[in-house]
Amino acid sequence: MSDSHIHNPDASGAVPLLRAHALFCERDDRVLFSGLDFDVQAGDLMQVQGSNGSGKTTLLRILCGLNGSYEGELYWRGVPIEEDREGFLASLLYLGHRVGVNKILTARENLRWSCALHSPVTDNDIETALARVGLAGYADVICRNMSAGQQQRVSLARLLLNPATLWVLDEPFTTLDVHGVRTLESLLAEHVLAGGAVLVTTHHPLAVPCTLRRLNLDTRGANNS
Amino acid sequence: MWQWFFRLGSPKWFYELSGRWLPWLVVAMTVLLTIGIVWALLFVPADYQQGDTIRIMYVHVPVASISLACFPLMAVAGVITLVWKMKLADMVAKCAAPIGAWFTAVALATGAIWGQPIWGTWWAWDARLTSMLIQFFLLIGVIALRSAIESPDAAARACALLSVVGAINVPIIKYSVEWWNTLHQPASSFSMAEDSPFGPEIWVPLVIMIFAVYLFFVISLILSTRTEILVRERRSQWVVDLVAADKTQGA
Amino acid sequence: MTALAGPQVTTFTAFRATLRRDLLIALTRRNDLLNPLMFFLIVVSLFPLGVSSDPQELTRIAAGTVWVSALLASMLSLDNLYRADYEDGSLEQLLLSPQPLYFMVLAKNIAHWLVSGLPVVLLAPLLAYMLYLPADAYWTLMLTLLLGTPVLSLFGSIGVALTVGLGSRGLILAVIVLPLTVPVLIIGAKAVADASLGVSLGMHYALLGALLALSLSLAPLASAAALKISVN
Amino acid sequence: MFENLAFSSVTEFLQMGKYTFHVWSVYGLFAVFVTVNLYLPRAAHRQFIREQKRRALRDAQTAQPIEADEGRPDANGGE
Repeated sequence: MSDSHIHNPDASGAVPLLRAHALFCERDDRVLFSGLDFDVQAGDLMQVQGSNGSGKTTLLRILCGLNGSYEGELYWRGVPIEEDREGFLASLLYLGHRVGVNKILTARENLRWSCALHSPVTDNDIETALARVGLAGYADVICRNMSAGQQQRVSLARLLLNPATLWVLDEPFTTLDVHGVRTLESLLAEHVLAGGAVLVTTHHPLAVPCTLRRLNLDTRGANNS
Repeated sequence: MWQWFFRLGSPKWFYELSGRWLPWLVVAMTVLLTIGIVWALLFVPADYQQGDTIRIMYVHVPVASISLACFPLMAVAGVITLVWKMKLADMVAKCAAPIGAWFTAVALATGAIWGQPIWGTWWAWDARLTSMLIQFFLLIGVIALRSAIESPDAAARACALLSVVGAINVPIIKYSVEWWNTLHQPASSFSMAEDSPFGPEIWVPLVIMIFAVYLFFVISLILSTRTEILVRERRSQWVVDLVAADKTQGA
Repeated sequence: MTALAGPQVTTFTAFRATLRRDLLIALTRRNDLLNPLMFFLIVVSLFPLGVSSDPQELTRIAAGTVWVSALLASMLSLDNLYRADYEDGSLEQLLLSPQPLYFMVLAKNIAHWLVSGLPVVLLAPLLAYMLYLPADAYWTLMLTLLLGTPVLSLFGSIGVALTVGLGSRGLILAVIVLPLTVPVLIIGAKAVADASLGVSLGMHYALLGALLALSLSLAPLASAAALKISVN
Repeated sequence: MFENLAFSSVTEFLQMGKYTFHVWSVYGLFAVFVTVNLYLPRAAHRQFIREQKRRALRDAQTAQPIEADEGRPDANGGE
């Protein structure tokens, strides 16, 4: 554990936002990935690719700290993540397979709680965010009465409400319709252009007006496209 | 010091070291067990109150005292698993739980048999038996949790946590049961120290038996840990070589 | 980049929001609120039917009956504690909050106690009357339940957190948690039994208070660690 | 040494005063306990080696499908 993370081979001097070094993960006696190295810079939109079962979700959960069964090193702004977990979590926003929307509560109540864990929001903010993801007027609808795509949109509203630097999104497109896909794509582009970073898994071909980097878990290596 | 600590964590190293030590441990156990049992059965004078039931003490007390060591052992292994993610610690903890349950069950059974002439009944809610029973339940809980969680890694950490929680609870349970029991009914005269002469002819064989049973615990723990090591490391080259080199078993 | 890191909320805000949310969910699902209470009532009324309806006999077992039933009712209601959050992904959001997890878990445990433990405490005198508990033991019963049921919630939370990811939990929760609750049961039931004998109860309360303090400070930490293991 | 014997005859020894059943059942239980707990891990150890040998033999016979076998979540893990 020397200062190896300072010497960054592929970036010109800048410390990457997120850096993974020699990640190794094994599940059910099967090696998902080993010796995985990659950097995420500010302004990166990185798409994690791989066949089913290649460990995309596992990788994202490892990066977030939801999965602890890995070996290797993770750095946030050049500091090992475990040394400043709270600082890392404050700049992280994760949306997983399970959208994190309680079906008994309304959209507003759900968002109010999940935002209270990160940053203060007003009712007005919530309504504006919901309108942006195409749920204008849905603030007080109980989530059980929404479709799966609408519930997904409720969770997407958090992207607008939580000012996080790094977005980690696991299959955020699955239940969205065409409009939803377009909204999310523009959200992603806006975020990276504003200097944020996004890690996303999807089988959907991303149409974004910015550079897209790809991390392919089948061929194991990060490359720009 | 730390290098030694982490080398100890290597299952292969433990397997080889324990393989070298096992024969000596078995010899020591056999000798001590033989001496202890012969002494306890043939030479210890019958107690003037309890008669020959005093011979039960030489089985019950060692087994019971070692069953009490099981939870602290699992808790220490649990802390090592949680903090250093050492696989060997979890293997030991996994094997210790069923062995500890065995010890506790035998301690309960022998305690009940020993208590029968004293209380006139096979079971009494005596403080020691009761807290032993609760400890047995706790161990069963750890074993049940282990078998319920499919992922070995999650099972390891969940059981480690439960063992630590259990180990913090064991003294509380023991204390509260004793407090409850002494106020409920007069304490049963389970210990001999107060009303019997307790000379060396009584306690020397007891000490020998405690050492012998301790060795037995260690040996059976090592034996099952070794198998556990092989099962978990079956993909690694040294286990493959070891299996190939084994001539005793026909395929 | 600082433009993207907005104002942070305080731990207290997050604590209050979590407490509020869980209470809101519980109040919306009134059945979940009522079921443990009905269970408590039914179990207690089974004892006179199964043991004896003789007032003297019932007086003798009243303290233990109410305490054991409260324990079982608390166990029954535990299942909801993290289950729904685990299934809909809210638990992941909770774990990824930059706030100390200790307080978040504590908020959930307090909410659980408010909707499952407190009603049991309030219903206890009625059941005590039905079991002919001597009148001078009523306050002791309520006070010990008030001190003891939070401990049951806090200990139970560890067990639920450990088993929340399991497909078939069956009885494993009870097998894990019930032995841990033995001290509370012993002290609580004994305090009530001793109250009618005129024994001084200072020791009983002190022990229960100590257990409560211990579990308040340590159990949420264990629950938080267990939750992290379960979502792994 | 033998003047210290607690019993004067074998029958007396086997009888254990009034407590024939108590004493002998405890020692019998202990014997079973020790034997079982030493035997079971040994048996599991042998069983494991036997299984792995059989597996190695099978893999050697059907050299081709080894790689396919490795990729699958293990069928005979025995965990």
